[in-house]
This record gives sequence, structure tokens and C-alpha cells, in this order.
Amino acid sequence: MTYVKPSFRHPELPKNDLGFTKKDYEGAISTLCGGCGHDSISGAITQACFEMSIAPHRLAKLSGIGCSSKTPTYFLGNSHGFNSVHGRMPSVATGANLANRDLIYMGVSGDGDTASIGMGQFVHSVRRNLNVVYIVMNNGCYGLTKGQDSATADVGSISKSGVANSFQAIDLTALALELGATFVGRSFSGDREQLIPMIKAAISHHGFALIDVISPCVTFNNNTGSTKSYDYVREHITTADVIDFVPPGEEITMEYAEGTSADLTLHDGSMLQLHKLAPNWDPRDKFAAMQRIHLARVKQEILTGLLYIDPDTEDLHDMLHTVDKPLNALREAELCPGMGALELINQSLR
Amino acid sequence: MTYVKPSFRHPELPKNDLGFTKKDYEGAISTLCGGCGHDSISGAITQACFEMSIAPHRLAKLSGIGCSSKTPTYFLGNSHGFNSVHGRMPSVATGANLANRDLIYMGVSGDGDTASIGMGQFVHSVRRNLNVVYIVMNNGCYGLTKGQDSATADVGSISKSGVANSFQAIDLTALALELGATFVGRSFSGDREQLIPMIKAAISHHGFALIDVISPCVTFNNNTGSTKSYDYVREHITTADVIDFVPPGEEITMEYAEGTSADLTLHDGSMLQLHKLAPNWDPRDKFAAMQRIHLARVKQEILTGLLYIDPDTEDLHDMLHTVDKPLNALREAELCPGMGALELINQSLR
Amino acid sequence: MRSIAAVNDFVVRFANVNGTGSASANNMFVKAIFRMGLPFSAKNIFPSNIQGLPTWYEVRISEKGYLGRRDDIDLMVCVNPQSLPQDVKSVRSGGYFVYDSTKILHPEFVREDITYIGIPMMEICLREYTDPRQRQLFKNMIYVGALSMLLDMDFEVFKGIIADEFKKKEKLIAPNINAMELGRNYVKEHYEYPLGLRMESRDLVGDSIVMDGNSACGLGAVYGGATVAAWYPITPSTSLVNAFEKYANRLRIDKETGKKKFAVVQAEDELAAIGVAIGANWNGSRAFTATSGPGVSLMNEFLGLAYFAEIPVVLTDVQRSGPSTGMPTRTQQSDITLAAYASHGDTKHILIFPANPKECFELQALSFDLADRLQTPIIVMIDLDLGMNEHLSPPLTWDDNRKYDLGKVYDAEDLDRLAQYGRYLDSDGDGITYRTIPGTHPTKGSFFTRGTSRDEYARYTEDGAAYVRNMNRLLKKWDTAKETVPQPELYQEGNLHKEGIIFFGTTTYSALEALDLLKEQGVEMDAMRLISFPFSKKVEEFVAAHERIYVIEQNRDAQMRSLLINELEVDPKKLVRILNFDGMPITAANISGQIMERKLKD
Amino acid sequence: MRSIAAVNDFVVRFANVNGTGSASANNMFVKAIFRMGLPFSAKNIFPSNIQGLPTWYEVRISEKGYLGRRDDIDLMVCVNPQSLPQDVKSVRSGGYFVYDSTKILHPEFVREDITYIGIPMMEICLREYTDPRQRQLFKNMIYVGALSMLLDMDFEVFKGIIADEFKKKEKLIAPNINAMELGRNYVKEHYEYPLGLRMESRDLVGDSIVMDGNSACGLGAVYGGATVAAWYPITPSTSLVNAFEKYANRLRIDKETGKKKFAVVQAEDELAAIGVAIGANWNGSRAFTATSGPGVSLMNEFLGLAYFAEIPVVLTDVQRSGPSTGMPTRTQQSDITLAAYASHGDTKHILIFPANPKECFELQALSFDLADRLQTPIIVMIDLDLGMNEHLSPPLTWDDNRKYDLGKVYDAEDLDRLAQYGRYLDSDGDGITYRTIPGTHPTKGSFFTRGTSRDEYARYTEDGAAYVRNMNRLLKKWDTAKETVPQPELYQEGNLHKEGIIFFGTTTYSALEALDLLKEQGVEMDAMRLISFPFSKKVEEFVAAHERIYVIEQNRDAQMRSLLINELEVDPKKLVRILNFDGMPITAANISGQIMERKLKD
Ligand SMILES: Cc1ncc(C[n+]2csc(CCOP(=O)(O)OP(=O)(O)O)c2C)c(N)n1
Ligand SMILES: Cc1ncc(C[n+]2csc(CCOP(=O)(O)OP(=O)(O)O)c2C)c(N)n1
Ligand code: SF4
Ligand code: SF4
Ligand SMILES: [Mg+2]
Ligand SMILES: [Mg+2]
Repeated sequence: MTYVKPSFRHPELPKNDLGFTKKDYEGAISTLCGGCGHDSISGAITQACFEMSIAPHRLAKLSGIGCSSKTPTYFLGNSHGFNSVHGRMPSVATGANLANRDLIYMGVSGDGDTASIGMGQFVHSVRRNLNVVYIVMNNGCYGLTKGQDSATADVGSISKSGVANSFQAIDLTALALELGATFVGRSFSGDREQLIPMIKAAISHHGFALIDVISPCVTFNNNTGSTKSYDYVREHITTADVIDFVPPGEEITMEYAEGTSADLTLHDGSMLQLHKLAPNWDPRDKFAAMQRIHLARVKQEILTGLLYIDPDTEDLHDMLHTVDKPLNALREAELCPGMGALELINQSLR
Repeated sequence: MTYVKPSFRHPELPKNDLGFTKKDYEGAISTLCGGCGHDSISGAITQACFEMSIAPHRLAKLSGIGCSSKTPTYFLGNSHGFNSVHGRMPSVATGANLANRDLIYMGVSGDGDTASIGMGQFVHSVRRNLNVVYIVMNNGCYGLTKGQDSATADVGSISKSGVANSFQAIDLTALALELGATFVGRSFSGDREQLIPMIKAAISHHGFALIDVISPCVTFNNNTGSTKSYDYVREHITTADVIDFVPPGEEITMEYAEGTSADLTLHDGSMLQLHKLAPNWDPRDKFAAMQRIHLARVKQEILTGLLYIDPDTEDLHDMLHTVDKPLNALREAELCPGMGALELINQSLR
Repeated sequence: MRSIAAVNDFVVRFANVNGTGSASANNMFVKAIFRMGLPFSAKNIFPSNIQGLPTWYEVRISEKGYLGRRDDIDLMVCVNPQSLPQDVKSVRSGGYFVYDSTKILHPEFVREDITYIGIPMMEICLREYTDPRQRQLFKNMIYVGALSMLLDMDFEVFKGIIADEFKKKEKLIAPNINAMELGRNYVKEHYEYPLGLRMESRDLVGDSIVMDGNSACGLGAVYGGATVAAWYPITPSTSLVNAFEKYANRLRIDKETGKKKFAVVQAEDELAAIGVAIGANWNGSRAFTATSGPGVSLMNEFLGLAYFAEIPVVLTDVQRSGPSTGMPTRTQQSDITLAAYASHGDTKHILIFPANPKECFELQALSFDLADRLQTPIIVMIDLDLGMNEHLSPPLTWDDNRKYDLGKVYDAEDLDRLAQYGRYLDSDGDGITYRTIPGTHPTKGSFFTRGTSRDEYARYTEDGAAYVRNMNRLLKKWDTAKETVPQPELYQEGNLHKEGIIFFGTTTYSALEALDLLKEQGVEMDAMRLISFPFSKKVEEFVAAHERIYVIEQNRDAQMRSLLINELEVDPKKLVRILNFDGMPITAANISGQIMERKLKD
Repeated sequence: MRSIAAVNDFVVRFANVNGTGSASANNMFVKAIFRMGLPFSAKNIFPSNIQGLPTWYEVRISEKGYLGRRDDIDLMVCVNPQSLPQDVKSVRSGGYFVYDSTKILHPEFVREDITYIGIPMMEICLREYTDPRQRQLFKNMIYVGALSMLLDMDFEVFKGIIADEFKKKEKLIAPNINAMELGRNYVKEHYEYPLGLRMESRDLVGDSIVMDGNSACGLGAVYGGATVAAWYPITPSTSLVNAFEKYANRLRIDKETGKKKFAVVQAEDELAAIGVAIGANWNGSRAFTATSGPGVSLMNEFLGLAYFAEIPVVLTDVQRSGPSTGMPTRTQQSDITLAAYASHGDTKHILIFPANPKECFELQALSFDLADRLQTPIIVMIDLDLGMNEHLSPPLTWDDNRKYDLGKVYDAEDLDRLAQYGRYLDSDGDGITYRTIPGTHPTKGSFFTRGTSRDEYARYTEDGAAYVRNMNRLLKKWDTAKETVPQPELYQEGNLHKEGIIFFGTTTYSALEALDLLKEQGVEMDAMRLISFPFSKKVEEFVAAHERIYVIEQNRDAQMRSLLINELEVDPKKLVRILNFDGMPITAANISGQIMERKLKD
């Protein structure tokens, strides 16, 4: 049962450049557990798209299966969405992206959906530098099936049933870096200030943009001993950088001290200001990023922020040399060679 | 059609400690292309097992589908083998290993079998530190289906048809390291001196042992422009270390200069001497290993050798706390609780 | 208005909010019915959601011992404002509506033809308790208390249940009893009790037990000798593997070392899960996996490998409403076609259909013998209703003299005796050949298992003749299987009537009840319950012996009927579809209604 | 000994070593037959191996125009010592054996009843050429030359073919002609020629073309408007996608920019391949994938999603011998059951069965219209024989006035006109509902696609009634599909006989030839070729109109026969199995033999 909200217009609601109000970016009322981290992320996505004035129909939502994968019902109600099958969102997103390179693709997945059943497709969508925003709502467990450990659960993390996990955790950010991802960020569902600009940056990025968002499962993995609980995360979180997102056209207002900040121009002309950077740390330096992630791991810190970005890369369309016009906009005239060409082919087959 | 070799006994053939000759470790005549790297690897496996005096029935061969996955027919003809389905060898090996922890499991796969369709299973068998030898016969292409690029093909590598690959290559050694593999080596089918001791070490290692063996496909990926051709590999290969394998009991004969060598004792009591090490490089230092791999990548070098090892780790059985006796050796008496226990259960259900 | 009056024969439905702990209270209600010696059936009707959405629990009390669902609701206990509008509607005329009267009922929900019984549950809680968690939990006990009064249930029985329940947390006993009393007292003070609906203790359940099918299957796997379980979480099969692990942790720990005589692997997906199970069976362990429809779809390739390479493996499919993700928390019997012919090429698989927890236990255990004997996948087909709901069942039994049938396996001595070993040599002429387990013999009996075509000596071949020999041998094995698998249950001596009904699994309860309903209308027919596919001579004979047969199943496309037509070469006209596929367990009224309708057409 | 004498009616088989470039020489031989105006069929019988194993190429010349395989070999050209022993055996009595006489033939291989023609191929090569690669290649041209002499073939035709072949490498023309002459001269000097077997030019192929089915399907996808192809390599479907890419690179490049009006993705596996195709179709592109049995097994879950969520997608299954990896380089029609009912739950899929390259082209193209019209997967079922062998076929045609049928899609204007959009509202009563493509309208027409149960407005629901409405609408759509898909081909006006035969795909050639063989024996029957599943009225009528029908197919379990029984409710006794499943294309003699045998039983 999905409840459709009464969407009576408040005339005084603020509008964005397209004349849409925040309401126009909301979805159905969430049926997730009260306090679930995923709902905060839905809110951040809604906010980011409203502020960026994205026309709702220029964005498509894609997900797999899980509580996290249900969230696309709860944001951007005016955008098409596709809740596919478990672990296969990346392939569906690849097809959608190939059909129309002009839309924004918001892929939403969970740690089970991505790191277990979806691992193969995740790896290969990174490899193809598919132009999508790939958000993993990471709670270290399988929420929808009642809380089994997922592959991102840390060694020793205690489940609600009191058992300690003995298997290595898969760190999706480090994995993506190793695989050549061009935008890798990590955040926390509880940190809107960090998450919203990161989502905007990911949307503006041309290529695969991974955001691994720690998003506690209040019902099954928020107990003491769990390393994905609100308390644990708040205690162990550190940030690599602070992001200011400056839309195309607008100018930079803030100035930051040398060496502790970096300005990046993204594919769509928007600007990214990263500041409060650790000394001599450049988010464009992949190996430095890996090093930081590993150091944080050793120190049992949860490192958040935009960890790595390569602002100008070739996405799948670039590598395949497809035409600029969306493939789904081509019609007979452009697609069908007709009888003339066929006659020549017949000739060549005699 | 598999040809069974005429195996007439040469009395003068050298025997190993078990009284077996090299012949007892050979398989059917290979039907691979003449010069295929895979055949050299089969030879190295045969040699290693013969020299280690492994009783043929104490080892089981497992593979997926591909030219590489066919090779188990061509070595260790007296061992059971299982040529399963494409990309799924890791799960079959996991089941086999759980059933009997006492055998040696030789998993053979290809770059397509592992890095494409098998990626998910590969990742998770690493994560479980499954006690297998996992050999990838890596030729950068799909040999059996006539040479398409695989996911380990380097960017810019030219295929036989003359097309340059535009996708990121997956480096299985770096990936395995990131995922917490406890034994990671890379070698070259043309370098038996390096490969044979590495296989012995992998067999002796308690846990997941990956050997990524560059193994040129003479028919489809040996052309100039290919980075997996014999010529290219020979020109770009470098070695991180040289391995001496010292079986349990035997004593170390060689002495090497301080700082350039490392001695390791493996789970089964055998010794590993790594020498010709680059200055201050310790194969037990995971992060250093990653660094080396990345540096080599930048320098377009093919780094071979035992890149990383953690000699004492818990394998899947240890983590699951299974009994020491092989599960497949347990019988009714040990497995079936009987009517008595059942009566109590009935009671509890009223 | 005439209110319904009935003793030990009515339906109560609870409307709760998902994730508010109402389950345990509702279970106590059922446990009490059971201990009062009354047959019942209980269905959990829950959403695919973790917390907040409406969830229902439906209990049928039946002195006659009918264990299937019955449609009309006699008494509704509504504790969920969200679903109240539809809950009011769903009560049958003359029925009763128990609700939380803390807030007064909106007039639009007041029906003339039902009796309202308001209990100010929240109000009482707010008055009696401070801790919000307690308020929620005890609220449930309050309505159970009220019910016990209204329905004239034995309070002592409840006290006993609460005592057992909190054996380990004794200080919770008194408060729970007290909460019930709050409800009982409120009824005493404000209503005439008992209602027209009443329960009287009887002695009708004998030594029965109350168990869900998944737990029974899990326990069956322990008794059947499974040492490796590989799985991937999915509703409604998750609790099956959980049960295996729970019981194994209790019954399969090595005394000295405290180590486990079993291994459970949560795989990364269903392909891996069945891969692990196949690898373990290949290597001589009894291994299984359990899943639901989506998982079976993903296991297709591996099932074909196990069929063709002849590797034993046990798979339990706890069916839910498909296709695709469908209605993941509703029941159906709709994976039959897929399971029977899973994978590409010419394949056929053995299916087993338990009908109650006792059979879940026995047939799950037996499946390991069948798999080893027939060297092929055995697919145990249950469904959400049987797997996740608690059922009244005969007690579980096990013959301690029983030995596992490991099938045809050569050991070292056998191999030494043999001139030449051929893995696929049909030396016994039954289509089943001898396998060897890795590690058996240093130089003899090794062979190469593969999904490609091979000759009798397991050597790869592309020779068409060898391929055909092998495929035909597999058909011979299929024939052997027909008489090896459990035989159907017949409900009469010989065939007494022109018409018959065929059913299986959870359809059984309502099918048997429907026979009584039909009899009341002067219609009699013979009945057979299918337990296995492929079909044996017995099934063939039953079908042949009747002019018309009604095949009752819970799917849209009459999948079992298709199997009967295909495999027995029956004229389709003879087999009449009786279907229900709305995700709720089929009812007897539905079955008899469809049959009568069909007969009127004649 | 009487040697066989025949003009334009015999079978030649070449025995070569895999990977030695014999293919191009053998193809020239066939091209020559074609250009001499003679009908032929050619079968590649190759191993699952890249280099070194035996491979055969079988050519049947048939003046009567029979294009199916025929069993007995009249002339064997053996250039492979490895297979020589079995090659000698396989020649029919009175036949001819051409071999490389560089080494003398071991006496044990000398048969009394066949004629040996030794050509010292290697010796000639060693004498004439130095470069080993040349020696290998020209060796093939030498035996072709010899054959042209022995069989009295028009040398001018060969010269023309060689000229065409090496248009771009002109300096290779002379050497190749020369190599042929070496063979011709050797025959002139040492043997009487021509043999009893001869070819005479005719004008029997008209404007036919020679093409393999995979190329035709690939080209059909280009013409059908496919813009996205996602695939994973697997024999025998690989060359289908390769052909699509080849033709698209020729015909789909944007003039100005040189960019591609299509995208081909080599996916990481088959699950991803069909996922990409589904995603692209969902987003308004025409997309497809191609695979073989193992891939179809892996695509099961996604096929169920596309069926239930109603997303168009085209999948071509180039069938090979199963189960599992089976015989990957042999043909079969054995994925029918799987494809028809793929995935868990109640599902049915549309299947299309082309029978020759022209149909591969047309039906592959049409499939995109069908997919968009019916909003469901369309599975084009061909096999290794049709896909990978070259076939004589009518020329390809395309009506330039034809417009793509994009089915029911609302655009922005439609949406503005609508009060409320319901994705699953059956407004036309044909079971097909209107979809919208992402990006169409800023505030209207968006909906959520899901594999879970939903109502007419695409809202998630667990309401059993809504679920049943939807499942029944899908059945209505299925009925609509019956008359929407291509209709069967009938080979007579009305029904003339009591018995009939039904066949489809590559079984067609031999089935039609078998009709002639039967006629010669005085047995006549009506014939129908199935082109689509589900079956239309026409199929139903044909079945109803005959007392007995022989269903001819290339699998073990008579899978198409089962579909006919299930979907048309036919009495199985009426449908007789005529099967061949050894991996080789079925022959006419086999079919007529089985039918006569069956008739004798009566
Ligand atoms: C093929 C398949 N297998 C299993 C399931 C059952 N299932 C649904 S959601 C889920 C895991 C979800 O975990 P995650 O992706 O982390 O999402 P979360 O609920 O934690 O947000 C599983 C195993 C399924 N729907 N499909
Ligand atoms: C499910 C499935 N898909 C595709 C194939 C076809 N196939 C056989 S081998 C192979 C790739 C082999 O590549 P690799 O693993 O690198 O082995 P190589 O031949 O290069 O040694 C493929 C795609 C298959 N057998 N099964
Ligand atoms: S179960 Fe966990 S993940 Fe799912 S909705 Fe509840 S809190 Fe969120
Ligand atoms: S095709 Fe390549 S990989 Fe396969 S056998 Fe030949 S050389 Fe080896
Ligand atoms: Mg999760
Ligand atoms: Mg390879």
C-alpha cells in the first residue's frame, strides 16, 4: 500500500528556478521504519534536486530490491522509477543510460543489493564509467529480510542476535577506487550538510559517481556492538573534506587558505570547492585517497567526504562513440537503411 | 574426444616419496592450441604436485568453463575433477572444501571465467578465505569463444581484429589484496622457475591463495599491440622476489643477504624463502604490496612474484568452527539425534 | 439483529500494526485454543514491510477438525486505526467487532448488522503503565484478556501458557496475567459475557503438536544427515535455514571440542548457494539449499548441471506469489512448471510435496536419501502458508533403526575389485550408475565430472550415439524414480465413484473439507493426494479409473494439471481446473463452489 | 564393384583439421555449386575446440532442391589422418574416397567396395611452396582443384569466385588459381575423369542468396530499428551480435560526425546482458540480446520481470545440444519448454520460429514491433544449424513504406489530454495498456515500474483482488497475442487428408522432403509449419481437422508437442512424436522411416 500524499499547493512555498516547489520533488509517504537512515537520504536527494532545479522528468530513478531500493517511491514522485530485481540495478541503469544519454540517472541500492548479489554488476558498471549517480544506503545488513549480516558488516560487529561477524568487510569506496571509479564519496545519512552537496556534485559529475552512505538500520543493526549503529558512527566518523557546490553561472563567494582547499570545475560547468582538506591531500590523487582510506581503516575511523574525483573522463557513450542525439529519439528515417542497401547486400551474397 | 595416453611404465623413471612417477601426475593429451600458455601452467602444476609427493586422491581439481578451465583434464589424471559451469567454480569449490577439509583443492579458472561472469563468486570466496589454490590463466581474452576482450585486457591493448580496448583492466591481484586475500601471487606461464615454487607455496598456504598467471593465447591475443602477447610480457615483466620452497622437514640450505630476503613458515610446516627482494619491501606488508602494484602499473611493468602473504590466518572452517573430522566422513551415529531428542522437541511444541 | 451463535466453530481475525509485538499475544490466544483441546488453523497475513503497515492474524476454531482457511470473519479484533475501515467491512453480518474504544468510533464505521465491543485499551494502558514499550506490549495482553472472557476461554490455561512462556523471565509472569485481568475485568463490568461465540474444552487434538513447516523442514534436514547448508535470505524460506542452524546448534555439537558437525554458509546469492550445495554433495556430504521463486529462477543453470552430471542435491522451494517479486508475503503453488523442467535442454526434476509439518520433517529428511539414490536434484515444494504459518500436526517420529541410503557409491575395496571403473556404466540396468567420492583411492576410480557430453567412462565426447545413449539412460532412471519416490495417498479403498479430485500440499486441508461439503449436497467422489513427481503407476491408475477429475491447485495456469497431462498422456478434457491464486490459502467453500458450478454446466 | 553414378544429386564430405583454414576452400567449393545454379545444403560439423581436432564439412547437392541433410556419404575428401579410420568407414558402398596420398594408405583402411583417389597434396605443396603457411592454405586449394576436375565442375566459375574473393588482394588471385590447377592437372594425368558423380550447370537457384541465419538475424535487428545490443559471448550465438555490429558499422554511422547510431555492449554475463536490454527498452530504445541455452537459463529471473512488469525486450536463442554445457557445437531444438514458461510463478512467453535466413531477417526485425506492441519478451528461437551454417535462401526484402509499430505509448500531448494516467488500465479491452517513456512530460505520466504486484495506477498493492485482475488481464493480452503473432504456414488448400504433420524451424527442409518420400510409398498427409507460440485459431483448426498428427522436432522430450497439448487441450494420443536429438540436423529418411514404422504398428 503506497499512500499518495494530499498535495494541496501552499502558494507561499518557495519555488526554484523552474517554478517547482519542494513538494514537486517529494514522493509517496515512506513505509520504512521510523528513524531509518534511508529516509534521511531520500530527503537529501529531494533537497538536492529541488535546489539544483532539475526538471523531474529529466531524471530517472533505478533500484534493486531491499528497504533501500524501495526509497525511490519516497522521493521525486514526478520522475519515472524502476524497482528492478535484486542486485541487477547496474545493468538496467546501463541500458537506460544507453537509450537516452540526456537524462540524469539516480541509482539507489543497498549494501546487500550491491556488495553481495550485485557485486559483479557493480564492478562492471564502474569499469564502464557509466554516467550514473550510484548511492549505496549502507547499513551493514539485509534490512528487508530481517537483519542478516551483509558483506559490508565489519569483522567483529555484533548483530542484534548477539553474534559477532567473522568475515572481512567489503569497503565499496576502496573497491571502486581500485576499479578506476572517477567519483568516490562516502557520507552518513545523519549528515545532510555533507550529503546534499555531495549528491549535487555526483549529479554534475560526468561518469560513475559512487556515494557510499552509512545509513543505520534502526530495527536490526542499531544495537550496541554494531559498527553501523547511529552511536558508533557518530563516535568514529571523520571527514576528509568539506564540499561547497557552486552551480554553473554562479560565482564563488568563499575563499579558503592555500593548500587546504581545491577548486574543481565539473563537466556541466558547476564548480566544486573542497576545503578543510588535510594538509597536502589532493582528492584528484587516487593513490593518496587509497592510502587515506586504509589509514582510517587501521585507526577504526569512518572516513567521509569526497574521497576521489577525476573531473574530466570519458563515460560509456564517449567510449562507444554513440551519436549525441539520444538513441531513443532516432526514428525509421535514421535507423532503417531501406531496400536499396538491402539489394546490395543480397548481391554480395550470391 | 579425450585421448587416453599409453601409460606404459618406464622402470627407470624417477619416483617421489610416495613411489609415484611424474607420469602418475599427468592427464590426458591436451587439445589446446600448440603453444598455448595454459599447457605450460598444466605442466607446472604436474611438476609441483609430483615434487611435493601429493597423493593424487588427496587433491581435487575444480574449474569453470573456458580453454583454461579445460586444463584439469590435462593434468593429475588420477585426481577427481569437476568442470562445472561458467564463472561458478568458486561456489562449487566452497562446497567441496566444506565437505572435506582434508583434501587439497586446485581451482583453475580463466580471466573471463573469473573477472567477468565469475566476479561475484571470486570476491566472496576471497572474503571467506576459502582454503583453495585459485589459479587464473590470464590471457586477456575469451579464448574458447574466439578471442573477445576480457575484463583483464589493458586499456589500449590491440585485439587480433585490430581494435583497441577502451575499458579499464581489472587487476585481480590488486583486487584480491583490497578484499583481504591472504596469499597473492602473479606469474607468467613462460616462467616455470618462478611458477612451480609459487604453486607449492600456494598449496601449503592455509587459506585463499590466488595466483594470477599471465598465459598468452597464441591464437587470438598474441599479436603485436596486445599487452598479453609473449613478446610484450617478456619485455615488460619484472619480479618482486624469488621464491625457494622448502618442504616440511628439509632444512634451509641457502643463506641470503640481510634485508633482501624473508623466511616464512607456512601452516603445514614448510618454509618459504623469498629473496632478491627490493630494498625494505616486506611481502607481509599489504599496503606496501598495493603500492608496488600501483607503481608497476604506472610504469607499465608486469610485476610478478609472491606479492603478499599472511602465513597464519583462519580459513572458512576455522571461522565456522566445524569439527576436525571431514563432514563427509560423519555417519548416522554422529549426525542423527534420534527419536529421543525428537520426543523432547514434540513436547516443546504442545 | 441476530448475532451469530456458535460453539467451537468460528473465525477470529486480529488487525494489528506490523512490528508492534502483537504476534506473541496472538500466539498465546492460539496456544490456549490448542490446550483447550480444540483444532484450529492460524494464518498470518503480513505485508512486505518491517514496521508500520497493517498486518492480520486469522484464527479458525473447528470442532470438526477442519484445518483449512474459512472466509467469513465472525469476530474481528481491530487494534489498527489504519485498517479499521476495511476491517469493519470484512465482518460477516451478525458478527462481532472488538476495537480500542479509547477514541470513539466515527459514525461512518457503525454497521447495523454487527455487534460492537469497545475496550478502551490505550486508555487502560495509559492509566496502568508509564513505560511506552510496556504500554504497547500489555495493550495486546489486554485484548487477549478481554477475548478470553468474551469467548469463555479457560483462564487457567492462559496462566499456564504465560508461565511456560516466561520460564526464564519469571518476573514477567505476574504483569502479563495482570494485563489479561485488566481486559477480563473491563468485559465483566461492561458487557454480557460470554458472547454467542464460545469455546468449550474438548479432547480433540490428542498428541498433536503445533509447528510451522519451515522449522519442520529444517529439523528434517538435521535428521536426514545434512552437514552443509548454503542459502541466501529470502522470504518465505529464510526461517527454514534458520531452523536448521538453530536445531543443529542444539543437536550437532561435538561433545569434547564444542565444534560443529555442520556448516551453514550465507552465500552471496542463490547461484552461489546451490553451487555450494552441489560442490558439497559431489564431495560426499549431504548438502541442501532453500529458497523461493526468484532463487529457483537463478538456480536454473546449476539445476541443469546437476541433472546432466548426475550430482545429488536437495533444494527446498518455499513458494510465494509470483511472477517476479510478485506478492512476496502471500502464498501460491506456482513454481511447479519451472521446478519440474528447470534449465535448458531436455531436463526433468523430481518434486516432493509435503502437506503438513510432520511430512515436512519426514520428506525433507527422506530427500537426502532420494538424492543420493537417484543422483539428481530433489526439489521439496512447500509454500508460504505451510512454511511460515503454525499448523496443527501429528507429532514427529523417527525410526532409530533407520539407516541413511547413500545410494550407489564405490569404496576403495569395490574399486580394487573392478577391472575398469565407468562412472556412467548402467551395470544394474536401472539407469542409475555408480559414483566415487574424491579421496577414496590413490589410483583407481577417479573421474572427471562435467556438464558436457561424455561416454560411459566419463570421457568427453561429441559422438551423437554416445550422447543419445546417455540421454536415454537418464529417461530410464526417470522411470526408476517413479516407483522410488513416495507414493500418493488415496482416501478410499479402491475406486468408488465416477469422479475424483486430485490435490497436494497445502491444498489438502480445504480439499478434504470440500469433500464433506459436496457430500452434504449429495455429490461424492474419490480423492488422491499427490506427494511426488514423477507420477507412479498408482497415480496413472487413479486417473485412468475416473471419468472426470478435478485438479485443485493454487496458481493461475493449472500447472500440476499440465504435468499430469504431459507425463501421463491424459486427455485434457478429463482434467478440470479448480484454481485459486489470489495469494490467500484456498478455502473449502471455494473448491466445492467451483466444482458444483462446473457440474451444473453438464 | 559398382561405383555410384549420379548427376547433381550426391553428398560430399570434407574431413579437415580444425583451425587449418580449410573453411574458405570448402566455401569456394559450395559457392561454385551455387553459381552453377545448383541447390545445395552445407553443414559444418565442428568440435568445441579452437585448433587441432577433427572437423567435417558436409555438402549435399540436390537437383530436386532438397535442402535438408542426407545421411550416406557418396564422396569423402579426407585431409585429416587423425579421423581417416572413421572417415573410410563412413563412405557408402560404391562411393569414393579422396585422400592425401603423400603417405601411402595403410592396408587396413582399404575397402573393396569403394573407389580410392589419392592426391599427393602435401608432396605437391612441398614441391611448389616454401612458406609453411602457404603450404597449408594452398593444400586446400589443391584438393578443391582436383574435385572440380573429378566432379566436372566449371573451372571458369571458380576463377570468378577467386577473383571476387581477392578483390582487395589482387596478387593472391593467380596463386590460388594456380594451386587449383595443380590439383586439376594431377587428376588429368592420373585418373579417369569425371567420376560417376558429376555436376551439370542448371538454372535452379534463381535470385536466391547464400547466408547464415545469425547474419540474417543481425541484419534484421538493424532494419528492425534496434539501437542497443547487449550480449555475452557464447557459441552458437556470438556471430549474431557480431553481424549486427558489422552491418550497423556499415549502415548506421552518422554522416557528419562519424558517430554511431547504435551501441553494442559486451556485458559481463547473460544476466547483465538482458538487464541492459530491458533497461534500454524501458527507456524507449529498441534493444535486444542473443544467447544460447545456458544464457537463457541465467536470464530466467529477468524474463519473469519483463513479463510481469510488461517491458518489451527481444531475445534470440540460438539453440545448441543441452542439457547444461551438453554438446555446444551440435544443434537441437530443446529450449522450447524453458523459453515458453521461463521464470517462477505463472508466466508465458511469446516464441518465434524462423526457418531460413530470409525469415531470420524478417522475423527478427518484426520481433521489435511485436515486443513494443505486446509489451513483453519476444524470444526468437533458432538453432546452431540455422544460425551458423550457410543456407540457400530467397533474397531479403524490405518494404520502404513500412513504419515501425511502437505500440501503445502516450506522448506529452496525450498526457495533457488525460484526466488521470493509469499505466495498467486496460482502456482498449485487449489486455494491452499504455506506457510512457521517461523524459516525456515534466509533471504527468510518470509511474513506478516494479516486479511486485500493483494496481491499475502502478501503485504497489498486496490486495488479492487487484493482483488477480492484473493476472487475468495478462491472460487477455496472451489471447490478443495469438492473432497478433505471425500465422502458421499451410502447405495445401484446405485439409485433404486424415493425417497431418507439424514441424517448425530447421526441421522444415527434411519434413517437406519426407512428404515426398512418403508419397512415393503411397502415404499422403497435410502439413503445417508453426511460426509462433502462442498458437492461433489456424493452428487449433489444423489440429482439430486431423485424426492423427506427427509432430516433428529435434529434442528428446517432444517439447513442442507438449506445448500443443497444453495450450490447445488436445488429446495427447492424437499427436505422435517424431524425434531426433543426436545433435545432427534431422534427415528426411529418418522422418519418413519413423512415420512408416508407426503406421505399420496400426
Ligand atoms: C533473487 C532474490 N533473492 C533474495 C531476495 C530477498 N531479498 C530482498 S531484499 C534483500 C536484501 C536487502 O539488503 P540491502 O540491499 O542491504 O537492503 P536493505 O534492506 O538493508 O536496505 C534480500 C536478500 C530477493 N528479493 N531476490
Ligand atoms: C553461461 C555461459 N555463458 C557463456 C559461455 C560461453 N563461454 C565458454 S568459455 C567462455 C569464456 C572463456 O574465457 P576465459 O575464462 O578467459 O577462458 P580462456 O578460454 O580464455 O582460457 C565463454 C564466454 C558458457 N559456456 N556459459
Ligand atoms: S528494517 Fe532497517 S533498513 Fe529496513 S526500513 Fe527498517 S530500519 Fe530501515
Ligand atoms: S584459443 Fe587461445 S586460450 Fe584457447 S587453447 Fe588456443 S591458444 Fe589457448
Ligand atoms: Mg542493507
Ligand atoms: Mg581468457
